[in-house]
Amino acid sequence: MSLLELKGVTLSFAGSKVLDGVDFSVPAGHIVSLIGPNGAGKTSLFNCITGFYKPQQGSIQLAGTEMLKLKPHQVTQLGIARTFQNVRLFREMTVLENVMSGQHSRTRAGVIDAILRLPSQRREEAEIRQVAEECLSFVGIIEGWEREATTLPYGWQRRVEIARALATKPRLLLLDEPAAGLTSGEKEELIDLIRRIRNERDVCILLIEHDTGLVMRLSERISVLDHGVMIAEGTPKEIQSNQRVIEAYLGVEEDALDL
Amino acid sequence: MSIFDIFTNQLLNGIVLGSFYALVALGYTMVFGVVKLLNFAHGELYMVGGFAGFLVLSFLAPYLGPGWLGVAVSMVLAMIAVGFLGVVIERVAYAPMLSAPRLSILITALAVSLVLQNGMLTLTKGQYVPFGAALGFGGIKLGNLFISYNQMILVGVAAVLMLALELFVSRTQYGRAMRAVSVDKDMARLMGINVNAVIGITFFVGSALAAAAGSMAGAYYGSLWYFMGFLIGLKAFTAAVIGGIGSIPGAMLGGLILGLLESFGTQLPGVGSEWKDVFSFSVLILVLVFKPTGLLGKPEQERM
Amino acid sequence: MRNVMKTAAGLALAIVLGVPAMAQDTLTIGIMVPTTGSEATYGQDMANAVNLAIGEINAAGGVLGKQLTSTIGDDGCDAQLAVNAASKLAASGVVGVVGGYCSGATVPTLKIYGDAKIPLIIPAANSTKLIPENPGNAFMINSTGNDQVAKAIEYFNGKGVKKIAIINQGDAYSQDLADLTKKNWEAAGTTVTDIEVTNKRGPYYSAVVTAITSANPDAVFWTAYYADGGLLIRQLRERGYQGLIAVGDGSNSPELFKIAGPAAEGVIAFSNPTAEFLPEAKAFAEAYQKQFGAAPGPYSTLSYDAMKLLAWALNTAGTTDSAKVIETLQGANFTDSISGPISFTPEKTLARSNFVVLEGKGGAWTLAQ
Amino acid sequence: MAQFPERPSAWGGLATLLDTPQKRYAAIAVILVAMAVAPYVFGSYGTVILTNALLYVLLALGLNIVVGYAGLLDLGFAAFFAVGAYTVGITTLHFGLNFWLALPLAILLAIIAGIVIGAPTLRLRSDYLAIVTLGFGEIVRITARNLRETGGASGLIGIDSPWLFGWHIRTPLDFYYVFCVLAILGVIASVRLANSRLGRAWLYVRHDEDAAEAMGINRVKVKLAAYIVGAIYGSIGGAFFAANLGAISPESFSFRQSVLILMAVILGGMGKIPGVILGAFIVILAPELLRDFGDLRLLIFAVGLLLIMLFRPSGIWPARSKSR
Repeated sequence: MSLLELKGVTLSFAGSKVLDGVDFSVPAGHIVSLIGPNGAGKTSLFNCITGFYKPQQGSIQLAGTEMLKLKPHQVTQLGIARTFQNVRLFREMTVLENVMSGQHSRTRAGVIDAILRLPSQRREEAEIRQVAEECLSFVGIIEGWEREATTLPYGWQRRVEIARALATKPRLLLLDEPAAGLTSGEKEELIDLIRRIRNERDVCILLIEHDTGLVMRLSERISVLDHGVMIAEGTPKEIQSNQRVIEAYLGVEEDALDL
Repeated sequence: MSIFDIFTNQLLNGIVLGSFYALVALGYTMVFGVVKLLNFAHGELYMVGGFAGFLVLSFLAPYLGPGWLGVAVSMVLAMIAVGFLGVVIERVAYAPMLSAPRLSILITALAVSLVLQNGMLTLTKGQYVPFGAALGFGGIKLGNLFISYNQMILVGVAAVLMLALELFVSRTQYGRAMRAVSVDKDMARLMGINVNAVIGITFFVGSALAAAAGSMAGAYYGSLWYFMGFLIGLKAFTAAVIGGIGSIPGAMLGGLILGLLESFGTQLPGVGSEWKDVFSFSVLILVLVFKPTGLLGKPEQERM
Repeated sequence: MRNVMKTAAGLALAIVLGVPAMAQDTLTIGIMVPTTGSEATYGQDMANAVNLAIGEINAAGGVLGKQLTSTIGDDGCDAQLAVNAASKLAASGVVGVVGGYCSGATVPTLKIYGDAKIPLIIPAANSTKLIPENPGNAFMINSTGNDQVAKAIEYFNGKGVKKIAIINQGDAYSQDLADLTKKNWEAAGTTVTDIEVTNKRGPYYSAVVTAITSANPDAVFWTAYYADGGLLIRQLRERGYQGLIAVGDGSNSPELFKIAGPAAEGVIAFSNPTAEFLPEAKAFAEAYQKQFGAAPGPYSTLSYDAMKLLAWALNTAGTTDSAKVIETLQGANFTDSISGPISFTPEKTLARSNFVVLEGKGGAWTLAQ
Repeated sequence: MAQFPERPSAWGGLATLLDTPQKRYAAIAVILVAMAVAPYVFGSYGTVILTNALLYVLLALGLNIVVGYAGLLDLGFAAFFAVGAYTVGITTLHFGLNFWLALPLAILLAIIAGIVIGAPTLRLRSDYLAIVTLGFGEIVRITARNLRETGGASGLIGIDSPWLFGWHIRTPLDFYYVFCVLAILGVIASVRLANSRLGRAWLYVRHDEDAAEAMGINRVKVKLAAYIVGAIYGSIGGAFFAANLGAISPESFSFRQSVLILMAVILGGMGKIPGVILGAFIVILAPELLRDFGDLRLLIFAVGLLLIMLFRPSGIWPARSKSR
């Protein structure tokens, strides 16, 4: 059974089609990668899934619930979390506060609770904190929680961002180029982390990545997007030998040479 | 007067008023377009422009007379003077602030406007100053509609200035540089554009237009006052936003629309002069609710 | 940082505490008028006149054998600032206060002067709403709106005016006057074609002018101040309005002619007696012009009289004890004033209307008829 | 990790200065005693302007939630101030309502006003929001000027001062203490909000709307909450303002007023409570201390303001603690 199911998703900006009838699915319990040359529309697809872009046509369902009309925060409430291509942590806020943001949609306390410090509010605060701490520990950040998040080394920031996404208690986690800018040692840790997220927390993973080695080792299924069209789908082995995929990548390289 | 006469009269009133608003709104919009700053001191530049025009005219009147020639020359000189004042204000008060939080620049702009306003209060002791122009009352009568030469010249000058600005921005090298800076400052810098010079020119032109409006208003209405910039600043800001802040044609359109709204609002039963500002502001809010970037504003960039 | 704050706090303390310390051989008069903000023009006129009077009083030997000095409390025509100003004046030991221009800003200060038992002479603010708030120490020497409206209606009736348009500026004074006029005018069975409100601070009256002329009234009554009134009159005449134009006492300044130019010819003003046309006030007008380089403003005469009245009351009471001074004022029959004799009703308003009708002729006000 | 800067909190570094409970209690005690004795030190005039400054502390704290926490530029804050003042004025004068019954009504109306103007417009970019709020402020002021119920331009006169358990809150000294209590409550509420789920959400939305939404935060709802809390502060301030002066008129709720409150927020240091308090004291006390300069005082004030902004663009209160 598929956790996420996209059918005929079409997105255009000012007349030009970025996504053209994309059919795509993420089977439950899998680690799936979305690859494709630059400008293929991978991040746009992420943005469609998470509600930031509104596709003109098609359907996007999470476990049978239609999400096409939902706003980003509603998508998150349904159980999809994401990271961003260029890390977007909240400036001027601590690591812990950053991760606490994930719990917002899972908690209730409002103005009056906060001003009166009702017992329920204090309990909830403790819970938010505890979840955040647990998520941070899970991604391997066990100290420096009071530091301003954007002052951390880059590799740490990536992990804080993943912890923040985990704090939303997702069913599906979208990672947008999680390995970009990481050292090879950090990449190994990342592979390990992603596997642990799936295995220990039962979260399905969909990632965009350019590092093909990492993708081949990690993914159980791979989908290939080129010029807004889904051109292949299969196991890493199948994709490696797929003629259209090779052409798509070679084609890009030729273009690159022309420059 | 018949309904038709009232209509044409208010149309004319709206156009004259709208020309003022548009001229002042242009400065707002240009500065916003280039440095993304709401220059709250802009209305005060209009006021200072009026006083500068008055000062020049009182020197020139013995030679050129207090008629249109004298007024025209003093307007041009006032524009140059206030243009430089605008540049100085930018250099002294805004340039050091460009990396500061945006709200801080806003307060700086408010502080500049208070300095200009209260400086003029001190200089004039709060008195109204008669402008001293003698423009006559002649005009053309078309049925029940009377258009004075003053009004014609005023609208004409405003139109010429706006046209010149449009040509300046679309046809000249400086104009292109200005547009480049407004789109992306860093990219413009990489392309070899002297961004500081462009910002300076923008302030010069914007302030000069405000001064033109100020001295024309002084000549046309006959008196000056240190507080006169406040309301028009507010109105011009409104006009710029209705049209889409950052858009030059938008400012012109916004100015005209606001002028017409006020004129017809004054005449409308149930609105009247009592409620006309409420009427205009309500229209403004409605416009923004349905067209969040103003009438001619560029649609907001795709998020992410 | 801490040190800076300490210094600042110390400085603040020093300034606040430093105020009441003053020499014993002078008496201080408080002047509460707006000298900043949109009404600064009128406030300056009033403060000038009070200071002119003080100069003359001092030259003539002062009050109770002491010289007078003045301190200005700027109320900015704003209730909050007025309360601050009044508190400061009250705390700085003034023997009396002359002031009150904006009715709205004057009202909340009455309580403060009342609690401090300081005699207050109000030369300008004349809203009828001041009367019930008066704790008993405030005296209004400007006729109230009722008197002015009575005069105006009498005049309009005499001229056979049937339809009238009233224009105010949306402030307490001009709106009060406009509303009173409308009420009394309609009670007499005549019509008000139009009530218009213009923005202060904006010279753009063309739309209002069209709205007025399209209703074709016999007379236009401007109830607000001269600066904007001058502009309106200009635009009315420029757009070909032929009927009668009348203005209230806020527009009785000769400055009106500078702004309106020839358009002010034949304009009627209902006014408290101003300086220029009163023979006995000629000296005042000249002295004022000489000292301040401008003609007196609409409330300069009354402010001058208010100061003279206060000095008289202090001298007559023979003490600065406020209860005695207030008692003296209540029983005053003060004739040494240029705007006519001053005595008070039990409500502490002027006992008789001193309104006159003026007409603009040759760039100056003259008595009408 | 101590060498890394701590992020600026609502306390703006005060927490590191007062790092032990003893120091904190001592500071609180000093402040409370200072507040209690101030009227006797500064005299009646000092009491009046301190009361005024405390009112502005309350208003600025409210606007700080909108501007400093949620990052929404509001140029029409005086409108909520007016709603509070006029509700109390009209209901006590025309309907003979008790002040303490009028107060919740004022808060309710401010909430409604906040929703009516905020709901359709909070999606707008901040510059557009600025003009919408400015327009709204003017609409409220002009409406107050034109309606008969609000007393027109003369406003309402003779608003009764309230009784509290047999205590007639009447003299300037009474009101000084009332405003002390209000300001303290305002500070407590502000701090508690800043350290709550909602307070963090305001910061998330202010720093990165997209990331905040991706974390499941409904940005419109969160902004609206900030707007409403700000409105409540404003209307409470307005209600007590009306009771204190006994007379209100539309001029007290002009654009100038909104600007003054905004200045207090930004001048001291947006988002930082000690900064906001400092800002409120400056905008009120500075012109008063400069009174002896007559009509020059606003010019001096404006030049001073300009210099402060040029030399401390992020506000007077230090952005970060000194201990690094």
